[in-house]
Amino acid sequence: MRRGGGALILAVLLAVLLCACVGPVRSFEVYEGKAATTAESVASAAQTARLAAGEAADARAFAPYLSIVLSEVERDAGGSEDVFGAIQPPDGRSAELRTQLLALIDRVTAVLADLRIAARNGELGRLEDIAAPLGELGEQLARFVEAHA
Amino acid sequence: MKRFTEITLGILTAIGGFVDIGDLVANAETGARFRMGLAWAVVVGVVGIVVYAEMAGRVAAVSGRPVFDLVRERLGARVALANLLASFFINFLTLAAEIAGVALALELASSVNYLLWIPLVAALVWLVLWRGSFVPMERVFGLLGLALVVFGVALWHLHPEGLLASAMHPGPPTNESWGTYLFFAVALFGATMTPYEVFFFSSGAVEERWTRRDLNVERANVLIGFPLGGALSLLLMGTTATVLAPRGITVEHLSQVGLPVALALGKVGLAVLLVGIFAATFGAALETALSGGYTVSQYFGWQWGKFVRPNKAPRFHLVVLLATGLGGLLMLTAVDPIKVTEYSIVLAAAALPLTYFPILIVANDRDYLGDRVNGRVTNAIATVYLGLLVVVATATIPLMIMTKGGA
Amino acid sequence: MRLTDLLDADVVELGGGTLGHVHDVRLVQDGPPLGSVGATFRISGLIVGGTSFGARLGFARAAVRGPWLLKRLFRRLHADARFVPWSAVRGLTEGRIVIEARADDLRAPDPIG
Amino acid sequence: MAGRTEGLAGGQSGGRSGDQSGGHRGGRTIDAGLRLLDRQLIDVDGMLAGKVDDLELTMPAEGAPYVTAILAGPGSLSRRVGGRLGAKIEALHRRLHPSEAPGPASVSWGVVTDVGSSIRLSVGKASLPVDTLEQWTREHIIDRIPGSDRAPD
Repeated sequence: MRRGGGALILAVLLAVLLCACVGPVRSFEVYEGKAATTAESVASAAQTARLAAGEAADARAFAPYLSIVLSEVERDAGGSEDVFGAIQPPDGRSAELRTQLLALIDRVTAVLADLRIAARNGELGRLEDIAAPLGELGEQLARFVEAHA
Repeated sequence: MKRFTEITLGILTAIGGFVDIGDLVANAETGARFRMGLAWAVVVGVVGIVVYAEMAGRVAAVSGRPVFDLVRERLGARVALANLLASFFINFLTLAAEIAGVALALELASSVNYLLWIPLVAALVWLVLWRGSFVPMERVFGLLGLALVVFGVALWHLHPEGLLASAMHPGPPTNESWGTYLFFAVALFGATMTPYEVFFFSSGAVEERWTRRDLNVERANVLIGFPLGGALSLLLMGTTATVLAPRGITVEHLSQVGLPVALALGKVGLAVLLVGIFAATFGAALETALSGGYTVSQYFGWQWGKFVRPNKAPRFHLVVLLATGLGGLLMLTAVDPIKVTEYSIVLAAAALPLTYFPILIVANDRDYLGDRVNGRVTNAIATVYLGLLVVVATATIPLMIMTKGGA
Repeated sequence: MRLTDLLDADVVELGGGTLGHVHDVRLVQDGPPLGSVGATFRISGLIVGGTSFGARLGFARAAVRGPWLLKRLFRRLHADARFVPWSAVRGLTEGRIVIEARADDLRAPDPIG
Repeated sequence: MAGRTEGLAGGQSGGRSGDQSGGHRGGRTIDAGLRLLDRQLIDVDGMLAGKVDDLELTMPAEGAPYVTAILAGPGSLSRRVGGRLGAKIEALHRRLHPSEAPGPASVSWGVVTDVGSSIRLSVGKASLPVDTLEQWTREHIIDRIPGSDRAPD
């Protein structure tokens, strides 16, 4: 093994991985792809929260666990939203897409925040009711993914 | 029962290797994204680790030489040092991640932030390694880790449909690319054959003072322990394939591993699962911390091992102490432990042949093994796997770059 | 002198032709006695060859019987290995050993344990 | 002596069938790189005492050179590793060593009792120069932690 080979590989890896996160977006197609991935991950967070809320209603999981699950998904959804929101839309169509998706995500994160607060307060019985809008929101996200993937 | 406790070395090695913090999340994610479409990669990996761990254990029992002795003896001081640096670095990252993994399990049980648990966990890991002796340690964590059988019970309750069918039809689902599929396959295979398993198992054979007479026990450890570990990871994959995949949930956190189990078995199942995760990650932390000490000591020829009192193996204990302490510190920076293990598995893949090739050579050496050298069948399988390891070692990093880490 | 002064050194004929590098140093236990253990190991000759890759993995040893495919592969890779008896060594400078023997007259090393 | 019972079991030196025939009666032939270099040194108590990092050969007035000592530790490993890293190991060896121009630690071939999958010695490692760094670590670090002299529970 040549000396410095390992360091070089590591540097290349880091460079590639970092580029993958923050490269500039130049066309609608690329922007649309990013929008779909974002919608997918927010949908995953929403579904995780629904599942957890359902388990809470049936007394199938205990409070500390549920509050961790719910605060993690809230953080995930918020993180995806921030990353997507920070990308400059390359054209008018992209800007429209951005408005549409962010509005949807906002509604999801609002529900997720309510869920997290209720779980922290130990109000496990209320979780399922709070999570109810996530069913419809999740479907909308799925349709968004389908239309733009 | 006595027979059963004789195979806890194999069980702990496999649990620490197959269902540690990185693998728990990686297997859950694989099930959620590919259902059982990558189960074959685990099976292929289990056969490989069985073949090579058996050779390593046999050499250790008959000649008293653990794996890193063989690496040094066959590759020479220079190449073995390159392997040592790579292996130790990977080991260290994994150890750090396992410490965080134990803390994450405690967080799920208590909702106290995992960062607060890390110093306590690191101290506890070190204390067990300083004061505890090898066999009780291996029994406690190996047997407690079996609580993860709860994945199987959960799967039974969930009445899964189409799991076998998805296992029989490999290939990426429509929304995933072949590149990503292959990256996951290579990562799963690499994870089942992580080198610290053979470092730990062969050194454990010396710790337990196995000799030529214990070869049956050695074989039983390998043939039961590793397939059991593999089965646990497949069962976990099955639970997420059944519950999370249809809902479009992708797995990013340890917490999500609990959702299918809670759905199937409720609070009791979840509690058992958390015990299992605690034991498996704690066991993996012990395994990687010891492996770090074993590899360094065996490269330099220092006295190592839990079979002597600490002041008889001072440099070994110094390495273990430093690795555990620095690992805890690394995790206090709040880097994502799951990302750390996932990348360390990929980096480990590149060093795989440098560890397994020397084992294969020495397992054929009459000077070490006398009449206990490999038979033809073992050699044929092992040669095929060596080729596979070389392919995996060269393919992993390009695949990782191509697929942006399987994103 | 240390063993590493010999290992990997270039081996050249008196006439200037090169034979390759020292892969290994063959010892025979008939040197002068030391301490209570009897005869020491004395150099009987050098194993010299062109291809260094994998030369010290051990496939050349008689005690290593397999695996078949790898044994064949490495035997072929090191088919040019020659045994140079120590009596043929004429000069020893840093990294370079001069021998009085022609490549054609040297035989392949005996496979030993 | 505690070490005598703590060390490796004697039975584990097994597996050297076949090649013992030539044994110490002379005539046994081995390749130094394959059979001696990088092997484990084990002392009389079964304790691990370093690796064979190099061999010292003595050139007699007449005849071929013969092995007179095993070289072990950073002072001889440095040359094996070579390159920049090897130079760093050598520098470290000089820094840690008390004498001005330290050579590599050496173990006389006269104390070697067996050449198998490991090299066995007829003396305890505390009497060998290869043990100084271990003794330093023991005295300055490990012995200061409570319980260092207790057998594990």
